[in-house]
Amino acid sequence: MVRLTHESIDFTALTEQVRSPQAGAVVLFLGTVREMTDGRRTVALDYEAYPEMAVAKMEELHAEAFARWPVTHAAIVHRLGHLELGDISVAVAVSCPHRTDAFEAGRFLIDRLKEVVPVWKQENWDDGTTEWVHPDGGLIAE
Amino acid sequence: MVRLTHESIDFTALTEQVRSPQAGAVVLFLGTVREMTDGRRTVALDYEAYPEMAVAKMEELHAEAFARWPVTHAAIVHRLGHLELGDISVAVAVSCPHRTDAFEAGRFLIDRLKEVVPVWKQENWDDGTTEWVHPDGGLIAE
Amino acid sequence: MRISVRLFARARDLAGADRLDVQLSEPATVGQLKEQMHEQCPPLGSLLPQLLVAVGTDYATDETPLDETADVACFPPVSGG
Amino acid sequence: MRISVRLFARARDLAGADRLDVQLSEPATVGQLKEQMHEQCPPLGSLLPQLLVAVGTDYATDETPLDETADVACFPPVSGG
Repeated sequence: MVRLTHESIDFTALTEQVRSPQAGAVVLFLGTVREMTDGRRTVALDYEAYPEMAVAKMEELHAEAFARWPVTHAAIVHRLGHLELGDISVAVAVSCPHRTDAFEAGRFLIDRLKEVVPVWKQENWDDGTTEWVHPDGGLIAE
Repeated sequence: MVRLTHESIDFTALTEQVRSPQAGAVVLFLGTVREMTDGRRTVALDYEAYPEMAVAKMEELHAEAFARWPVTHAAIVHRLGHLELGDISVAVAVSCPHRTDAFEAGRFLIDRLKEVVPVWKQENWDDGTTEWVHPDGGLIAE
Repeated sequence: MRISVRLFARARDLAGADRLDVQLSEPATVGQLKEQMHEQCPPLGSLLPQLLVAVGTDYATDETPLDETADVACFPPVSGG
Repeated sequence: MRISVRLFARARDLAGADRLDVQLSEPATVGQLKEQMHEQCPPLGSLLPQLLVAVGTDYATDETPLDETADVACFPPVSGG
């Protein structure tokens, strides 16, 4: 299951979706809005996506996880819109028979999501300025 | 926070405990009772602990995670008693500023827990027999 | 042919619009599209070296051919998660 | 001295009791304790090569010294998680 949403991410429901008596291990990753980045204070983040392509890329990653690891269930949700400090921006849940696979598949999904899924975040700094975030934590010069 | 419990593990509450605006990444690991092991069918597991030592070892691992990674919060809960298929036997939740650390610290905590925390599980096979589980998935010959 | 390019994030902000209509002589590639976009919309220049182009839901290279039916989008490196 | 050893999991099942009281002459080590336990309780023999001993809340080796006040526990390799 992959999904974009403008609502709060319900990580409990997401985790329940992947639990199974066939799986002995569940790994859940949550990305949350962090206050401090390189000494600067964020008050909020705005996320936007190219939705059709973002969903297509998330589907590809989902399928690739099943192809590479013995995954029982996997779910990926990315939130869009205006997020406050501490809000969950992305959630990845994976279940596998064994934990090594669950950790590897979960790590793969969030790492690749950040590389290929067309979603962008804009920082809202505490001085009132906004700035598009560059991957690897850098910022695109205004 | 580390804890042994005979009740169901509330992974939602555990995850909420580690979330923080100082952390951009949360990793939750759940160990759940798996039906099939090497072709044999489990109907339930019974867990027992040496409780004083188990808590002491969990506290040591908790402290070691903070010493080795920039951990914001961490929580470890192990359930004891009779568990049915799909029940959560163990939960580890870790938050860190960045996801690499959260994955590594979470992995460390569950791996080391399985090596050093004095908890034992007994299989209840579907043929009515019971058997203590040996680490590495083997069984101690009866 | 005329291609209506969807713009996202900073590419949209620089262009001041969420689409840019580009005229190209056929046959055309993504590389030619990017040159034409820069000519029509000079503010995109600062982003050009990093600008990504998708055709359909796949990332394209400068050599990827374009036709009039293609869904084309331009955007900076992704930063989700 | 007399040491009351707590037993867990299969060690308890084999002994048929959750404690085993062991008499040792001082000074004594964990290695001597294990020998004495085997002598008093032969069914533990099948587990002896794997048997772990904790003194207080720490794992002990055969060389770890014992005194009368020690909290001692014996159990098979752990299998939680």
